[in-house]
Amino acid sequence: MRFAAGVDVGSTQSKAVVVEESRGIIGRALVDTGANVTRAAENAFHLACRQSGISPHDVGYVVGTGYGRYKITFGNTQMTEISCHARGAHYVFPNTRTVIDMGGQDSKAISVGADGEVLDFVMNDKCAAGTGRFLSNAADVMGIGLDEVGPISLQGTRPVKIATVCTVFVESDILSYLSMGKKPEDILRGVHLAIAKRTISLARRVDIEPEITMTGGVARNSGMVCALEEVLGAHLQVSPDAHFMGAIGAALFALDKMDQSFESAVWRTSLCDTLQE
Amino acid sequence: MRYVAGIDAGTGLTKAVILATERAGVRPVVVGRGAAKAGINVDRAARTALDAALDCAGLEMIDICYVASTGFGRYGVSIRDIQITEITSGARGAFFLFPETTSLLDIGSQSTRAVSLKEGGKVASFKTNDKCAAGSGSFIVRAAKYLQIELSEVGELALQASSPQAISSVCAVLAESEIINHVSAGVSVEDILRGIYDSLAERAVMLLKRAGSMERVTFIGGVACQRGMVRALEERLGKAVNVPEHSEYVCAMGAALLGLRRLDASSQRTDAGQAVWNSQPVFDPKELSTDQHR
Amino acid sequence: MEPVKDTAEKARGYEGQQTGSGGQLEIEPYNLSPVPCHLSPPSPLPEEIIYDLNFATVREWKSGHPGGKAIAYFPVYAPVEIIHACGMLPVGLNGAGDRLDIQHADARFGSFICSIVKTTLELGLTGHLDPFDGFLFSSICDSARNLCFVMKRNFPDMYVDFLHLPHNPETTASAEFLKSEYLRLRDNLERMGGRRADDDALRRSIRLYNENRAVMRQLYDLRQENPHLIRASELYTLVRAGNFLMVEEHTEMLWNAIEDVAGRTAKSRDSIRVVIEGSFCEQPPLDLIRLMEEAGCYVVDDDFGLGRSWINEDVPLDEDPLTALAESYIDRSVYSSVRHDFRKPRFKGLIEKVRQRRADAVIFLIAKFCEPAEFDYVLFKRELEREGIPHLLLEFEEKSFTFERLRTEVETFVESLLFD
Amino acid sequence: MQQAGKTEYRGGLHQRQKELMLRWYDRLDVSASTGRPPTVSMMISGNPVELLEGFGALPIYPEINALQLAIRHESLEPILAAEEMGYASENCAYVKADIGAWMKGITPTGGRLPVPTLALCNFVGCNTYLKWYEHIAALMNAPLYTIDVPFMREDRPSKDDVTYVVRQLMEFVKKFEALTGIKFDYDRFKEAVRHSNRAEDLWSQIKHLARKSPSPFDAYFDAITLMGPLYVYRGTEDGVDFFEMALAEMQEKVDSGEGVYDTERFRVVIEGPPPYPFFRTFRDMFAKWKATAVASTYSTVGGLWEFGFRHDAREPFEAVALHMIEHNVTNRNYLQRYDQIERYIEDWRADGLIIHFVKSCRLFSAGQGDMRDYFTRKLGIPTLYIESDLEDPRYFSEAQLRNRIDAYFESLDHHKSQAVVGDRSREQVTGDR
Ligand SMILES: Nc1ncnc2c1ncn2[C@@H]1O[C@H](COP(=O)(O)OP(=O)(O)O)[C@@H](O)[C@H]1O
Ligand SMILES: Nc1ncnc2c1ncn2[C@@H]1O[C@H](COP(=O)(O)OP(=O)(O)O)[C@@H](O)[C@H]1O
Ligand code: SF4
Ligand code: SF4
Ligand code: SF4
Repeated sequence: MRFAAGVDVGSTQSKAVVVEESRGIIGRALVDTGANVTRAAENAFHLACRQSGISPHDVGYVVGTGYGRYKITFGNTQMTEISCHARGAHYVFPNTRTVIDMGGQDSKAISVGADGEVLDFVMNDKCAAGTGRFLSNAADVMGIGLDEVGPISLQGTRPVKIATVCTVFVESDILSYLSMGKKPEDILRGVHLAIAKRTISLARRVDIEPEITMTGGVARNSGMVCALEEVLGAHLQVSPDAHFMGAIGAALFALDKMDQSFESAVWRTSLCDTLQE
Repeated sequence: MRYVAGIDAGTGLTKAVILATERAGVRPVVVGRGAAKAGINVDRAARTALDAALDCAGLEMIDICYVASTGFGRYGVSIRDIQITEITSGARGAFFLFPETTSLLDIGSQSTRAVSLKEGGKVASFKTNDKCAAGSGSFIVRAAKYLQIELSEVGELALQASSPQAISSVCAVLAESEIINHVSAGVSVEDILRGIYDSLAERAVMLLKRAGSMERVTFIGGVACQRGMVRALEERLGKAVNVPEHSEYVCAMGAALLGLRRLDASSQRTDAGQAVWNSQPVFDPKELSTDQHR
Repeated sequence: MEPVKDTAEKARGYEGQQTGSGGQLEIEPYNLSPVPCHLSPPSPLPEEIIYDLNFATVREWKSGHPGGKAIAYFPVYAPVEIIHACGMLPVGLNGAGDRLDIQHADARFGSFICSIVKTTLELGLTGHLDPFDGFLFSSICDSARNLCFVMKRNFPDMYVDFLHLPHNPETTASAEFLKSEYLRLRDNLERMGGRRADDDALRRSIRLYNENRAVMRQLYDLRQENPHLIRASELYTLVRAGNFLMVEEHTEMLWNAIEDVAGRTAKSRDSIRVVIEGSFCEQPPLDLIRLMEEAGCYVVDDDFGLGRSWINEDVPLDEDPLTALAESYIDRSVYSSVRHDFRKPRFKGLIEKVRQRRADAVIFLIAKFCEPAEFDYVLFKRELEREGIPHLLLEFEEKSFTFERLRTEVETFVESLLFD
Repeated sequence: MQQAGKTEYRGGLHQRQKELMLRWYDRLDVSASTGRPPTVSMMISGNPVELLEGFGALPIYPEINALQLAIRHESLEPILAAEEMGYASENCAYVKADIGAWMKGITPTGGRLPVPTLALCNFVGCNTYLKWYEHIAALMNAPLYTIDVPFMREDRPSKDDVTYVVRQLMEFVKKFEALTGIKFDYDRFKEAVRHSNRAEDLWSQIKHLARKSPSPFDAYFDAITLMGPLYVYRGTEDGVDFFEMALAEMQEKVDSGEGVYDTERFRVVIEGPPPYPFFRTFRDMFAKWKATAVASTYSTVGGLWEFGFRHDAREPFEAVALHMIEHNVTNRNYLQRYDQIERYIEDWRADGLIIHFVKSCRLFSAGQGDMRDYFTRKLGIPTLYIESDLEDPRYFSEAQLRNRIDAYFESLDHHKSQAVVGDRSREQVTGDR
């Protein structure tokens, strides 16, 4: 039995997933990225192996992805997180045509083909506005746990308007709303809607076609999912593994790499070409 | 003896200063200082800070003749007699402490302001970073949190840098990942911090240039108490800058000074130019802008 | 369409709010006496008209003029007289203020592009511009120009036209060229179903607009003398309303306003007198204009939406009308950052304005990413500093609605001029 | 055979280009101290350089100055200097770099640049030009003349448009005669137009060689090297010689089947100016994937010749006017640009389109999102949209760009591998030609 793994080193959290030859996920792990990227990647990988009950030596191939992918010293190769998220989402929801990924520092929308290949994608700019970081910040300012912001926001009935998109400035917006006596749930709902609008207007640059799958850490935030659905007027698929989607995709690519029976020889050759550089 | 209070309701901290003066024309002195974390309730933070300042001065609320508020939450301080912007009050405060000041740099937690002064500590022109929080104090707070060092140590640590590492990201938030890169590349914490200060100093100097002169710079605000930043700024400017002790209280003091003038003016004379500050309606930000859509 | 109700509600919100925030000013909230015009009673306030994204006034005009066409023009320097003479309703596009969330247009126009360009496209993409039969753009800036052709692609069935306004007034060829351009416009409009705009029709329209501009000038002069009697936000909405009404109706509305203002009494506040510069195209939120007054500014002149009032004097009636119009653009038009005349630098125009209106200071109120205005600021600044005129630069976006930072800046500016 | 790592073409041609450009800067340096020859500062887009030949005058191109600074990583300082003067961070960074450099006395070669005898604002499409020249005139104290060129608002220019421009060209000639006391030499002008005609023809042939697989050069990165002589020397014999040499070299490469990389994996069309401050880095991102740009819109800012236009010496003024009005990408409307790109993709057989959104240049960028929409949704062409700036290094985020470019080629690779399995033979054949 051989195994493959994908490690997604994000700006905030590092994720690792181990798959077996039959493409089943047998282990996953999540650690905070922190200051030492390489160590975080290793930790995530080792934890995932431990959870799978295998030794890291049993893993035949490791694909790294995420913003810190070049820092993964033990990996065999790297792929961009765009390809990986598309692949992962397609694996979990085979009818996926659009992926909306919201992570700690960036959000992206990917249009996916029938085989899980990337047709088109967009990403946000060099600014933390409207990303997961925005939410963690809002949570900090209001003294609420990150797990709670989503559920609380769902109780908001009269969302406030948030004009600032700057992650730092939003703090003072929130403070002034609080001092005006606005309810925390209305403020949070406002924050969520503001990000949702921003994200969707970015996502509209690609064809948004059903089914739409949401991936990335922010998918764990039920309030955000709901806000996105509201703005988009469409249903979003969210897997409990949403956070691991990039790592899953990477693991699948790793499996392809090992798997001799993979049909498209050309695809693999070209992949090898990429690897050589 | 008359006592006047100035309250600076900032985004990070609320600061209060009490000034005492014998009679008009005599240089007032600071008799009390107090601060409180600015929280959700601006008014409460203001009261807490003022109480602390009163304690420090050994006074009671009843002794205070006049309260001037300033800062981001100036309209939220209910006990105010007048509100003044932090730019005007910062300029007055800096001028009071260093009469030779030609320009003022105020770096707070979210905003950076450069002011050029004219005679009497009046504002000639100013620039603020209104588009983006890049280059403000929260940059450092975040970095400190990330590097797991105490905020109060940051400034000293940076002084020990040997080969500063530049931080190119403009965004306070995104700079984190750059910092991570440096850490994992084995760059020392000192060098990283110094790099951060260098990039903040660069932006600050840019702002100063845009505001006008840079001859005698007085540097105030919470970030001014970090020596590493002062050093970085001085190197970039190529000359020494004035940094008052208790730099974060300068705006509150400036407000108190202006409040005092107001008090003098209203008790001694009433000419039209001054009366405006009485007749001008006090607007509450609550009534404006944001609320109307509901 | 979904946003319809929402907007109406918002418009009412504004109405209620006018007294709310202005409650502490000495001025009574301004009320128009019912205007005996063709609008169904009760006639809407100018404020409702200008922020109505469903263009009720346009729809009404069209239902009153079966077969009549409405042409929307992108803010500035549009030859409304020609459109009017073709029997069409010229309507100035204002963008959408903060009444519309940009959902689609951001994707078409990326970062670093001003808001009005995006909201205009957004209005189109969300069907708000359906009452119109055509769009007219002109060579004011790169963003607006590209918008024209993006609109053309997205609305292939619409009449979309682009006017090239000459940038070289030094040559006599420019008036001739502009005339040829106006002729082309006239013919195009005629082809799409307009009336034949012969010289008589053109003269009739010019006369009506001459009168309209004259009243507008009178109002501005009145305000300059009595800034405490008429608020900037009030005058603003009054003038802006002209973008959406038939010219006769608007002139009447203005006459009524003049009468109304003459009857007012109020004590004047100690504020600084400022000229506002740079808001010729994208419009600042009304609350921002109010905020400036509240912070202690009397606006004594502005270039808000040059849209209608862009010709300084009467267009002569005794010449060939299209030549007269073309020459008026070249020799009689109000300067702005998007009109180029190297014979007389813009900063001279600004200094003149300051002197003539006895202003204390200039506030540049510039739309974010409005490149023409941002460029001009450099030379304006240089000149104002030479002349010792205080100035302040503020940036806004039409869709912004919190102004904490701007408030601080305006207040500081006022404090720096008033305190001591 | 070129190595994969070796991405920039360096040969005799490159050497010659350098010589020509240095000679031009040297002559400008001389003019700065002697006032001879007279100089005209003007914009690249639709430049009427032939007219200057009639005076023996030299062009100054502020755009070339600005881009030289950027390539040498020296653009930030002047940009900051300009921002101190009050320019906004969003203003066109070319203008800021040029003006900042002027104020600080920085020049691309270290030599001097003269105050132009005349600042000629040839307004061809970009409204920023008008501002730029207004500022040049005000800050350098140079006389100013504007040639107002009507925008391509209909498919073809009208007679009125042409007359209008021709009249202004004549007025410019009179004005320059008055300024310099030099009589305009009509015959020399005609001669220059004839040279231009020839140089343009060669240039166009070179561009058409990129239709071959593999393309002998990169029509974005390499073409930029050839663009300097095209603007400065087009109307001269040197220019004609240069392009003859260029064509011969390219033809040779085609004959030997030599491409930019050992194998040409992708053919793309690039829209928008390059990020000059990171020119190398940016190029390497494409080199990694062995992707060759077979056509680019940026290489047509000065003139669009590959679809047939040539200066016609029989009606030289009209020819110059037509060039300014119709045959350069900046004065053509957006929809015409869509057409141009479409033709490139079809006729130059490209796999995809890359749109480089330049933040501070609205002429190129305003509406590129719509362009992207058109190409992906209407035409189904894989399109990548990336943002940075052509002059301001602060807007370049290497990691982000690399990420996007990698992801784009990862997916293009997949596209191709699907499509090409049965189609390999075609590439082989064309490649051998
Ligand atoms: N339990 C949670 N509930 C809600 N949001 C969460 C939770 N955990 C993480 N997040 C969000 O996910 C983000 C991190 O997402 P991730 O996809 O890991 O980003 P990256 O790949 O950049 O590290 C955080 O910024 C946070 O906003
Ligand atoms: N004890 C401390 N040591 C060093 N720096 C501090 C300390 N406390 C606050 N700061 C810095 O001062 C900033 C707050 O400055 P301040 O002028 O109070 O801002 P504001 O007026 O916006 O609240 C913080 O962001 C932090 O960078
Ligand atoms: S500080 Fe704010 S506006 Fe600036 S880049 Fe960061 S998130 Fe964006
Ligand atoms: S606001 Fe400025 S940049 Fe925008 S369309 Fe108007 S003139 Fe052009
Ligand atoms: S805006 Fe673009 S086309 Fe215009 S001058 Fe700047 S870089 Fe050139």
